[in-house]
Amino acid sequence: MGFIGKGLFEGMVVTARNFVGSYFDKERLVTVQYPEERVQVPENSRTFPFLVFDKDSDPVASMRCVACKICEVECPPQCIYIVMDRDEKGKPQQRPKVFDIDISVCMQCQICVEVCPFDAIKMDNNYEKSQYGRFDELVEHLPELLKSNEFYNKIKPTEATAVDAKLKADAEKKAKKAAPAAKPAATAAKPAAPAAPKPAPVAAPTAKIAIPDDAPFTPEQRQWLSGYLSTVAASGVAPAAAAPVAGTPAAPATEAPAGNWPWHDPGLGMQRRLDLAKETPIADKLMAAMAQTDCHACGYDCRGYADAIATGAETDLSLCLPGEAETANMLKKLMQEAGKL
Amino acid sequence: MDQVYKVAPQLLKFLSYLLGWLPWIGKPVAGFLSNPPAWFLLAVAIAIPILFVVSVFPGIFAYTTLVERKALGRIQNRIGPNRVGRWGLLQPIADGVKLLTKEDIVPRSADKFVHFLAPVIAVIPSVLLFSVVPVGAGLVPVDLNIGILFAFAISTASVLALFMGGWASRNKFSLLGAMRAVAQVVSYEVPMVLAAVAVVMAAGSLSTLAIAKAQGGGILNVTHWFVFRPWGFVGFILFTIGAMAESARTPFDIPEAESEIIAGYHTEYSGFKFALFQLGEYLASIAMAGITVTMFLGGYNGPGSGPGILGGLISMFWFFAKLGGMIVLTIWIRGTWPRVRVDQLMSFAWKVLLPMSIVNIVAVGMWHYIAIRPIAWVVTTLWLVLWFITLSKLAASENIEKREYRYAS
Amino acid sequence: MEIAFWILSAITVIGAILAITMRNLVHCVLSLILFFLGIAGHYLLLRADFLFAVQVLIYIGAVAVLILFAIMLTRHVTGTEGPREVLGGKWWAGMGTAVIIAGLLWAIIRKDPLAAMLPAGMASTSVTEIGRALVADWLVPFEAMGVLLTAALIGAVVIALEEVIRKR
Amino acid sequence: MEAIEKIKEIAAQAVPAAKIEIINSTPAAQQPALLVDREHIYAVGKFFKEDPRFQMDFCSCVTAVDYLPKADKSGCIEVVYHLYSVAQKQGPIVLKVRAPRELDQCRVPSLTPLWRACEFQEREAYDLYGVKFDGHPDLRRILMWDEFVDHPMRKDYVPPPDYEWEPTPHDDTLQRAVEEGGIMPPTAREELEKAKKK
Amino acid sequence: MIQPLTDAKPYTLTPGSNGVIETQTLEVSIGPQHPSTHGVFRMDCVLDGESVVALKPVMGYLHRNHEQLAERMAWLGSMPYTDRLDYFNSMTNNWAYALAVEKLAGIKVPDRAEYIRVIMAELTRLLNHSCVIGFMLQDLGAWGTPLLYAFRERERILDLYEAVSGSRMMCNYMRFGGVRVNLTDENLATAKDIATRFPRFLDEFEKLLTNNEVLLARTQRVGVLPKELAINAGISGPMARASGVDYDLRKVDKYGVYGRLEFRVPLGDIGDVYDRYYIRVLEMRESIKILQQALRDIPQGPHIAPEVKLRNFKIPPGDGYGRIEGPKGELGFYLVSDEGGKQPYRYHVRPPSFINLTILEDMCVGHKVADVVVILGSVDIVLGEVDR
Repeated sequence: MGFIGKGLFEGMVVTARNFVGSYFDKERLVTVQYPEERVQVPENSRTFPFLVFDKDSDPVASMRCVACKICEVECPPQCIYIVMDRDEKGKPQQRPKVFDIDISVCMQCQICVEVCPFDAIKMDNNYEKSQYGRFDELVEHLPELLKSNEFYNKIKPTEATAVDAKLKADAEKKAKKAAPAAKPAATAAKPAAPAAPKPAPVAAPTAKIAIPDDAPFTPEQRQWLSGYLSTVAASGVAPAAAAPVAGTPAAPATEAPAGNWPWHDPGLGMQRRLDLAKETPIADKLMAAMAQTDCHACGYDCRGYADAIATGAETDLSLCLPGEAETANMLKKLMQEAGKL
Repeated sequence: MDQVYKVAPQLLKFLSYLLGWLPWIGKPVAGFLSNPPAWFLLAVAIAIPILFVVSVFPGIFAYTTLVERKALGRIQNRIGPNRVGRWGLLQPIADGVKLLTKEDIVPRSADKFVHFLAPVIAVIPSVLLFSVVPVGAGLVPVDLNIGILFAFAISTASVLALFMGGWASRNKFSLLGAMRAVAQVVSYEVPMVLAAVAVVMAAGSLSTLAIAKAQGGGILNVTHWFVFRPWGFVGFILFTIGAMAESARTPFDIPEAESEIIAGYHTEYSGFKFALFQLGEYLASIAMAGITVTMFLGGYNGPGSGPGILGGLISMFWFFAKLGGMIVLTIWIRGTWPRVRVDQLMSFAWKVLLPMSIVNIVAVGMWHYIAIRPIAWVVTTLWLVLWFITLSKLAASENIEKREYRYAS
Repeated sequence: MEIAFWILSAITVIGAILAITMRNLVHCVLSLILFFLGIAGHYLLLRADFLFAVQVLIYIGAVAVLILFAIMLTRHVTGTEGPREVLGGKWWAGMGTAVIIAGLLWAIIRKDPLAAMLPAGMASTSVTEIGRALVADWLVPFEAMGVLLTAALIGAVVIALEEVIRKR
Repeated sequence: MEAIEKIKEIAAQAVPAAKIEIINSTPAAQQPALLVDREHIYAVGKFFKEDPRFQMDFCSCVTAVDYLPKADKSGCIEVVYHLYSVAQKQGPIVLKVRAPRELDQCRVPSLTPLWRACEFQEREAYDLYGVKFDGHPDLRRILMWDEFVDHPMRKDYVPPPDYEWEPTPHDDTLQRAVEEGGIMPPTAREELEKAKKK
Repeated sequence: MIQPLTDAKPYTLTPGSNGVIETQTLEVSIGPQHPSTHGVFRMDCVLDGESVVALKPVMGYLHRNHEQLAERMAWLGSMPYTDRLDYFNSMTNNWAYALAVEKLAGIKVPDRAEYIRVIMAELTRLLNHSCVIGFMLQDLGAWGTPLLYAFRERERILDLYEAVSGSRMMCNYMRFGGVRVNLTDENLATAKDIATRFPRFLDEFEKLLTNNEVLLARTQRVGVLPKELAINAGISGPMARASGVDYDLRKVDKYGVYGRLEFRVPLGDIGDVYDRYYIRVLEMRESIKILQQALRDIPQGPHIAPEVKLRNFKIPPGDGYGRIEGPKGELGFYLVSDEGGKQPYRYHVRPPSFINLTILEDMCVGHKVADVVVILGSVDIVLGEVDR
């Protein structure tokens, strides 16, 4: 120790050294002049989610999202809102019609990315999202959300390469599997892989499109949706893409009207759905065991998959991705009960 | 003022020469200026120092804030203001415009008149202080023969503004700030005045100009500065501490301690009234630095300073350079030290500073009566060092202990 | 000079009147400070520089601030609006006192003008003269005053301490 | 630390009147608890704190759990204390005490006199669950504001219609916001009402 | 016996009893908007002059019913919300929650994941302690200089966090059974670099502060917390250890791989603000040691237990309490799983900064108002965690 004031003096030496150091030592002056200078963000850096599509020529058709709503369910702050696209008959298409992310609510946790079975949603690293408004300006809709796979490869090369490799491997596997399974008539017509191009949107223009009553919408949303769909259909925006893309099946075999399946609601729990389907034939029970997202992760919609299993056309019971093991186990159990396994 | 009075006719003649070219009014004005009546000369002689004080020192204030922000930034490894103009040079102007255009908020329950008066009163004493600060050889706005005393008298008046602001705001934090300010300023006045007494004894005059003059000569006009005497060095430190406390600078900024009582007495001020408070505070701080320079750091004396135009300019340079040095010192301290507590502040003033300043006066006496310089050096130094050690031990024993730490087995 | 005198006098008188008529105690003290300032200005007019500085230093810087400090610690500072009734109904007593003092002063000054009482040169070289007078000519009274004030100070501390001790 | 059965035995010997039951945690967690009746929780707590074998001087965590009535059993509010010993570096002993869900009967003795650590945590349990702790020195709301009426962590709590408008129309909250007068920008309200009329 | 209790009585702040205070006291509400309450926190102080005679902490301004949010979503869904509890130390919050869930579900964490967790937790401790000292000095009036030095170093740690987890503060990095992404060699090198660089920063920091007379005078014998009260009031973390309570969960519970790492637990004797400051400095030095060991010993292997599912994660019915030694103290999660077990039936956080506030009044009474903010700063609270 020494005299009183020594510590004070030493402190002043430290600050003086920092004062001088800040002019010469980059280690000491960590500040950057933001708008002119930017720090390179690390590859892992995440801000808000975006949706990946594969082909620049047709982002909507080539988007990977199948509107399975897993992210919507899992999102902790519930900032995602998805409406599945449907054709004029109310048959679900494999893509979202509405995909909104409220970035004022989103907390950038990337749980949606982790739970997505299709690698369709990824995290962006653009942090400059300030807007002049508090409300609609902060909701991102499908057009803003869609980003190309190239973009994804650009911002996160390592991760995107791995994802691409995985998708390719999956597609090949699916293709291999589909080939031997092509014998039964019912499956042959079904789409082969989730990565394959999606069915084209609505074909013939119709005057009025009614949203089925059991669709998971509030009356208001339903009203709006049907109005919107009608106008879209009437104005003939969609039909251009009506020509079938290679591999696109004709309408699925089960053309039963999309209705009268009270359990067809992803919001219900498994038990509740099975209860609703208690007195129905085995196909309906099987259907009720599924996740009801019509996500086509299995290659069918829920109805189709159930019918396929019931008829024996499909033997793999673990294809329902959104339902995961819960559905798989239940399917197994139901099949056992029905004595088909 | 006397000096200005002497040069005023020349100045006016020069001005008349310049204005003579103007059409219409040029001739009569030039005639008037080249041969001015006595009252006009007097008015000019009064006006010039006033204009000088009112224009130069607020300018220094404005750029002090910029330098402070820049320096604090660099001390804290930041860049500091750099958006308005190159190196942020226009920042003070932007600040001024911002403060001028801000809404002036007066609390509903405030004492409106006193609330309004306080910032005004805050500025007046601070400006008046500059009237006795010699800025160059023989250049002092008013050479009062009680210059130092005048400065102290005026600076105490500034506490009134703090009190009025704090009391009229009807805010508890303001009131606490005002109470702290009053207690602090009143107690630090004492050691400060006593530290100045030492200088006055040595210089034999209360006039600031005379004190500055007394420190001239020696090698390069430097060696006779009072700070290079044992008593002067101690006095310098005492006075600097006192001045910092008086103008509420860190580490004595407890009247406006932002982490404790928001902003103290000016919590409820906004816009230009707030700016006036800041102006008054900074001006007082700068003026106190100027007086410190005058009393201890040789004032305007420095290599090359002296009478005449060139010497005068050099002396002004030295004065402002030293003033800048003092300002930088306060900024540096502000960037380094924590704030003391209000009771520690008081006990420091009364238990350390006051005895030390009295001891210092005795040291000046010794210096005066011991004719042989080397002996005087040794004796006064010993005397001061002994007292310093004793007092610091006493002060430290109250608050500070050395600790050892153990580890769990 | 004449004008300055009148202005300062007006300030002084107005300050004095306000100091006793204001409702709000703080306003009273602020008016008192105005009054002190006026007096200080008069000193300056009389070329008594030292006295001016002392007036400002002690009366404004210390006395008034002390009063304010004391007021700040009390509860009821503000009264109702409007001027206060000084002395109640006994205004005549005040007037009488004022008249008597004015008369006495007039009588004294008339008999023996102040200018004549001052030693020559006193007014200009104030500091040195005062200093010499205090520590040479009038050393003993000066020191006695010092001792007296110190004793008063200690007494005040003792009284205050007693309060503190009693509280504990 | 002894096995929970042993601890229960010791505690039962020390406070003979107390009714003590063992409640199991999840199989993996291995933190069985002692359910003590309301009348004797204080005595049992005091015993664990002072007994040299346990010296549970550190009350780590206090909280309440709301069990709604089910078909087979009635509901209750359960207050859980996690006790540890700093002196002997052992623990936890988990004490549970149950009170009826009805607000006027929902009271248990406070353990704040034993452990200061309970002071704020019991206040929190009171605030969020409405458990009144008898003998608590300063039982006020702590997280909710003083004027708040209900106890928001109860399982049957219904939040008031002070919904702040949130742009994503992903559920019926938006509908509710319109009907119940939640906070939303006027433009949004107009649009919604227009859509409703349509 | 159940004593009848009158309803929650409105509290009054009349201090003392039998006329101890005679002069007029001043009731000052420090906060909720105040520069040094570290957020929206309020202290109702009764002042006698400048001395505090009574003080009541008032909180809840940031209350968002975190627990109920968690009870309405799946187990994983709360993980990002734990980041927001103590937003300085999201890594340790993640760990505490993951640890509690793993305890309930009986998940075995792979070795590498445990080491990664230790590295992240100790980095968090460095970050938190240095910043807390900075904030405390800010409260002491040092104009943010120590704080910004601490921020300068924190920047490097946050850069590592971003490179690893994708986010600087809201890491959301731990998962049940491990961590979300594996550490690359590059990340490990950065961590090593931080571990070698940090002692130099600490030396500079100490030179600036430890012997500073103003700091010593302001902090010694201020806000003394006696050992017995510290234990009884459930005080944990550096605050308890500054009072001499030998209780470090890293040593007591030996969770993770702390049992394999060598470090010491510094203890103070007096329990004043200075002790709390210096214990943190010493803890940082120990943390660096742990970091170096962990970086040396980290094995190769999986970073997450492969059997743990991301979605439809279920826990058998029952309850359990898991806790870790967070930088601020014992951070625990009490979880109850119901039938079904897809989401927590009860989710309770034991926040250290909330419980450490219990004795705020005891520490502050008798000191000056300027000390109150310093004592509060030395308690080290984050309002996100206090109010939840």
